[in-house]
Amino acid sequence: MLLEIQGLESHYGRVKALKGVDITVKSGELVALVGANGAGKTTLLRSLSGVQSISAGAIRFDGQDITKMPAFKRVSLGIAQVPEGRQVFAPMSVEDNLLMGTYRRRGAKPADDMERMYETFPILKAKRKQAAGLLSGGQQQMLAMARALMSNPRLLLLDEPSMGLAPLLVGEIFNAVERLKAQGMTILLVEQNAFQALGIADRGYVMETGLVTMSDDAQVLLGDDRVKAAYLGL
Amino acid sequence: MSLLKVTNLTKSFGGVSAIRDLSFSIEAGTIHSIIGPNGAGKTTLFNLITGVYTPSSGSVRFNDREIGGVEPHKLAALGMNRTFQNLQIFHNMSAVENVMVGAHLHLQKGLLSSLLRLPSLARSEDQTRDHCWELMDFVGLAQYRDAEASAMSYGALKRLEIARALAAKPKLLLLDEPAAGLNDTETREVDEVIKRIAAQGITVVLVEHDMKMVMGISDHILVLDYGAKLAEGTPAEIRSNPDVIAAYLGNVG
Amino acid sequence: MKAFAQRHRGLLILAACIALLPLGVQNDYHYDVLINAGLNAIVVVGLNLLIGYAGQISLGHAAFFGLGAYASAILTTTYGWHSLAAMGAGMAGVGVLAYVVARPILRLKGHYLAMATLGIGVIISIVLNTEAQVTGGPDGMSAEPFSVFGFAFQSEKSWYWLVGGCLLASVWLATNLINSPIGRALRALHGAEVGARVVGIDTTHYKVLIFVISAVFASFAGSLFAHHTPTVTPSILGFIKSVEFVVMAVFGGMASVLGSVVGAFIMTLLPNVLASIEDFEPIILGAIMMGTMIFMPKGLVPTIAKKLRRKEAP
Amino acid sequence: MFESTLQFILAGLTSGAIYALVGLGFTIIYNASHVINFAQGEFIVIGGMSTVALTAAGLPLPLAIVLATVVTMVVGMALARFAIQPAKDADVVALIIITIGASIFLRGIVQLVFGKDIHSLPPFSGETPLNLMGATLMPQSLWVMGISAGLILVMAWFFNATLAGKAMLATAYNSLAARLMGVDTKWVLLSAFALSAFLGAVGGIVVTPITFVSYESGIMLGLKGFSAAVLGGLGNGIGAVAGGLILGVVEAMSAGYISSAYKDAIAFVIILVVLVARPNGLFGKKGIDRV
Amino acid sequence: MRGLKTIAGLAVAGCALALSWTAQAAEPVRIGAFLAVTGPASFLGEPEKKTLEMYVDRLNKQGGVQGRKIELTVYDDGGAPDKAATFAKRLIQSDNVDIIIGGTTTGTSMAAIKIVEPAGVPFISLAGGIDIIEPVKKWVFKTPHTDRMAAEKVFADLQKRGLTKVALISENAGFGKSGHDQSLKVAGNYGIEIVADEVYSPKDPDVTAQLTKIKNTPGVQAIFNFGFGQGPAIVTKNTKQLGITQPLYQSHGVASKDYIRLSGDAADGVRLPAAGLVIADQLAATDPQKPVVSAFKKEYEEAFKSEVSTFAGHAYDGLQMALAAIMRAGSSDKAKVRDEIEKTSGYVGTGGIVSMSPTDHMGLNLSAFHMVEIAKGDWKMVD
Repeated sequence: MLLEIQGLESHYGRVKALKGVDITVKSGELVALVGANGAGKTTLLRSLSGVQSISAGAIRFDGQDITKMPAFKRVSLGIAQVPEGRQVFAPMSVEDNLLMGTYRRRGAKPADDMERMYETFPILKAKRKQAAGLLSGGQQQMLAMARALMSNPRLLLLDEPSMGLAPLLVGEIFNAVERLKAQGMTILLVEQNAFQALGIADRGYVMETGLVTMSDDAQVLLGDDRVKAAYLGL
Repeated sequence: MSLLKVTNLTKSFGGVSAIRDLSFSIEAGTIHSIIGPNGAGKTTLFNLITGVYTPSSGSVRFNDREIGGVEPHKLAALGMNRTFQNLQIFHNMSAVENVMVGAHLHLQKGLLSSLLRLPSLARSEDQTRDHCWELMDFVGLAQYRDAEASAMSYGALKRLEIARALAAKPKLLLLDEPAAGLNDTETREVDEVIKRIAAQGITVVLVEHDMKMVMGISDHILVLDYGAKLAEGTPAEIRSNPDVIAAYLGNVG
Repeated sequence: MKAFAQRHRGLLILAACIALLPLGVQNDYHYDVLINAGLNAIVVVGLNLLIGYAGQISLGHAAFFGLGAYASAILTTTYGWHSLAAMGAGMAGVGVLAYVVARPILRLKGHYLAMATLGIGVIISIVLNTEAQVTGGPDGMSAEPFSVFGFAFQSEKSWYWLVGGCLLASVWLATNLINSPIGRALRALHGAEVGARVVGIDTTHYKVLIFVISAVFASFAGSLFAHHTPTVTPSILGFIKSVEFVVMAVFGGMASVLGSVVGAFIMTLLPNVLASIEDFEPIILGAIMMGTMIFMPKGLVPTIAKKLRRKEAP
Repeated sequence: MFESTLQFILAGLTSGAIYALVGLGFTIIYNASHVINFAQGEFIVIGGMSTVALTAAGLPLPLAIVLATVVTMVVGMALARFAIQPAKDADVVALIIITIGASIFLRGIVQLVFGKDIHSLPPFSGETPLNLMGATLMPQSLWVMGISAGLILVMAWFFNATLAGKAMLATAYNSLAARLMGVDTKWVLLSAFALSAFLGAVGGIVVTPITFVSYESGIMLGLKGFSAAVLGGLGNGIGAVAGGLILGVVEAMSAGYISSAYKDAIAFVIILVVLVARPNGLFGKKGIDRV
Repeated sequence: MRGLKTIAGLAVAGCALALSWTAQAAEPVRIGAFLAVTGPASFLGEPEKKTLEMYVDRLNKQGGVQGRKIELTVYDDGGAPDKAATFAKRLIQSDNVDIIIGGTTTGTSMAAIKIVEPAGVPFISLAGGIDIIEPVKKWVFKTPHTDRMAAEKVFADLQKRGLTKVALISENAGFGKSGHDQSLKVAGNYGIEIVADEVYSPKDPDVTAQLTKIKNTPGVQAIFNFGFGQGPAIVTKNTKQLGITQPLYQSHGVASKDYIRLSGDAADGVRLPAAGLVIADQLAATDPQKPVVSAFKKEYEEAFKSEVSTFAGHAYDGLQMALAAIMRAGSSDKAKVRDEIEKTSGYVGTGGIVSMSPTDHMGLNLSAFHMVEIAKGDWKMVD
């Protein structure tokens, strides 16, 4: 078990965003976490990365308790997050953004990795001297993913990678995620685009208002009417 | 005549269009919902209607008056008011004072009478307070009459914002995700409040993700995707529209 | 009457303090310190309307205080005006000046606003320092004694009651204002500016209004100061003095009228208490400023009041 | 006529380079934490005063300079650790009070440790004025301008070519993303204070032969440096340097052509005009001030 | 509600406590001083304070005055007149002092006069402004030469050298401003024409712009700078830098070794009027001041390991005259002491020989001022 989350609770101000969440991710698995807006998915990812305070519960990563570990140490352990809304360093160049991904890899030679990223996302190579803020939404999403991968992570947390992207691009992003999975990357994917996410995932969790309401194999969830209902109010 | 008429509205940020050539209209006395996946441009549209953003092109007419780019405080005077997804509560004040701020437009605001608290002002203040208490009761906040805003729960604050907007006596009330972050019971309560507001003849426009709520209370629904209109119609029409289902759930496989 | 008492609890406490303090006063020096504290408190009550309630900073308020003082000094001595007329003219002039500068600079936010107000303060202080024919330059000038209806305030005791009364009036006016629609508008624009605008509040208008009002409060206190102090010099309107006023407001408690008064009294008394260990004075003063803001960022009175409320609650 | 104009410009550049150095110090801390450190002027004083004291104690100048710089950096980090970090969530006004309090506190310490005398250091390369097309310049002014330029280049290198520097910038641009990249943002704050204390100390050491140093020098320098940083646009290094130089030249030109009594006032009028026209300074980006 | 009452109670108690802290009880001769120990004039105020403390301490060890201990209370007014006024009240009201020495600057002294005059406490100011004693005020005296005398001394020297067109540059704060005004007033008496008139701020890092203007003014034969602190040293260095060859005169405000130390070589050839103290060893053996100033210089420098300045001397003179008057009066009765100070005659001090009268509360004349030129980093008497 690479990641174990037990009874996780978290507050945003006075709003309880997580009300006791249990989730596990095995090594090499792609797990999709779906649910409507405000269900607490992003909060969950933020608490995994250590940038959101936890009020109860525990997180274990590769057997180690990381519940109270500061964010930067978790990056060193191999947890990388692609945050919601991309969050690229807008005024910095594409290259510098990628470089920031290696911040915790002391002694690493970033050049090779960077070449690999450019192979995966050729558009980034063409724009590598440009300010990240000038890229389109899809390009920024790719940059954010590449930046996270530069840290050589063991667990990749993806938060709404398809948000606000045109259908063609959404397809491209999901293709990239599938390729990463094929390379053996462990991924926890948060998506609103439920069917597409579950389509590529091994397992899935459905979240509603801070709680996990369903969890099963992705294919099973895909056929469940309650998933549909959660989205369309049917 | 439509209360609100949007024609060929476009808004771009640095070359990227967030709203593209959008046209629709809202009839007085209805509950109108705007839905769409995350990032579809709903909030941008809201901000364009309420004067936070200025349109790049196209027009927004309210009560047959062009309001594109008109400052928010002037819109309020025209009869448009709104609530926020990220609450804009005055945490430095009590609950009822928050609502009283909403009544600002209709109050006596002379400097001298304020400084000296002249009897007429004191009377007007007492009346306003009573009226705002009634509004709090109306939205279901009766138990918070004497509370400080900073001590109220999230769900209560959402309703407090509605009460504040009502205090301004709007013709058109825009609600930005009134159910977000609420549990089922709270959502149903807000549901009730919205229906009661509409029953008073106030036109309500809401942006909302909670489909149960949207389908339950709307007279008319507008679906946005990628900044453009994807569909429009009654809840029944929207529910069976294949484009809408695809946009929401994603294409399988 | 009961409603008044409830609304003005702070005012009644303050009145009691002012009435009782003379029991502990032994001589004119003590009165002098208290008078200065009271004058500072009037400025700070006004300044807190701007900083604490409306959330706009000013690092130039000493200039308005100083302009009021110079208006009184110049008009009563050079032009022989009645002291009340001079005071009124000072307040009107400062009000107009504040109005003119407020429009453009209140569009600025945060540190830019701090810089702009600071700059205005420095410019005014340079003008008063340089135009020596009118102002007496660095050595300053004196005002005629303050007189109302033929009664000239000379003794420290009479000044004490005068300033005490004026302070009470200022507190009363400020409390009324805060609890009026205008005051709510100010607090609202501080609490959530966008929220205030959508319910119909012209936030720019109210920012300007409160800037002018707080400047007029400062001018009023400055006029009184000019009549009380032996000489009005540019040192009373420097940057440091502006900072002192802000410190008083923040130390005592932002958005607290009573806090303004407490802040002004403590920060006025403090240097006098520390005078016997003057080498350590800046160290202690600096430590107090940092410590207060770190451990009670809301200021003295609101923090203590909150603690007490918590204790009283069952 | 040309000679005197040139002389005014040189005079302005001398003062301006000093203001620019202080302004740059403001910028670094502002970038890392959105704090305006009104104690920046004290770094200059501590740098200058420690060097004076250490040389007086018999240390060779280079060693004294190194030690003084270290002392100042330690003070800067202590300030960040004990006064800024605990108040991280305080609002702008509270932070302004904290740093003003810190400047008063440090001034008190300096006065206690080093006394109240005004001190100077010998100019680094003599006192023979250089002649430049009829105008003159002290060699030390060249040192000030040169070291300012050098430091600006070093800063540019640090922020553009080192990962640590980029991490500091990244924290400023998007602190959440920086944390997700594994940047320890608390440490960034300490480094920023250390760095700007370093700038201050070096500045203090090079300007002491020209303007002297006393426990009170920090007030004026802090004020001018703040003006320079705001004029250029908070958070913009180039802006701070340009702001400082503009301020210096405007003062000198005003003193030369308009009125020496009003030169400071004219400088502030210009700052006000700039701010009214450009609410985020000459080079400031819109909306960068999160206040 | 109970909480607020508690606050109110605490506030009253606190204020009363803070105020009564200052109340004391003892029987000695009480001397009070308010000085600019910090602020822009601190390097005047600081030696003044040190001098007062050293001599009071020394006297107390020797048994005090007429068997009574001396109790010295010093407050730091930071150079701010309103603070000085408050401290003057405090000294009179709370500390019950018998006599006040102090007021480092003219501004603070003038503010305090308004307090001491009605209160009837003898007051010896240490500031230069002529307004302090002109017109004569009953209770007010001063020890230093006036700024007008400094200007006169300089102009007399210029006249002697046949230089008539002078550029004035002054600091735009109290001391410089007052000196500037007095210079304009008396220049005509010496046939001097002020052809340029520039100012600078006390903390300006560079004044070459002002000096360039002076340099470009046709016919300037000498430059006269009125200021104290770091400003004059910067003026001196900038003058040298610009290659200005006309003689530079400074005021008595720079009569301390600090000025030479800060200005370095640039100070060579600068002339200024100074009291005998700074050139103690160069005074003629017959000069009555010689033993007094030599002794004071030695004592001060041994005690503080730093060069004596004339400001320290002002405080010394003030204290000596006050004590002498108390001795002569046989008590510390304020009126008697005042009368005795006014009768001071032939007192040999660091600033000169003082003979006061009901119409002259300073008692110094120009003869006590020496024109001094700086050469090789030291003072050289030139008249």
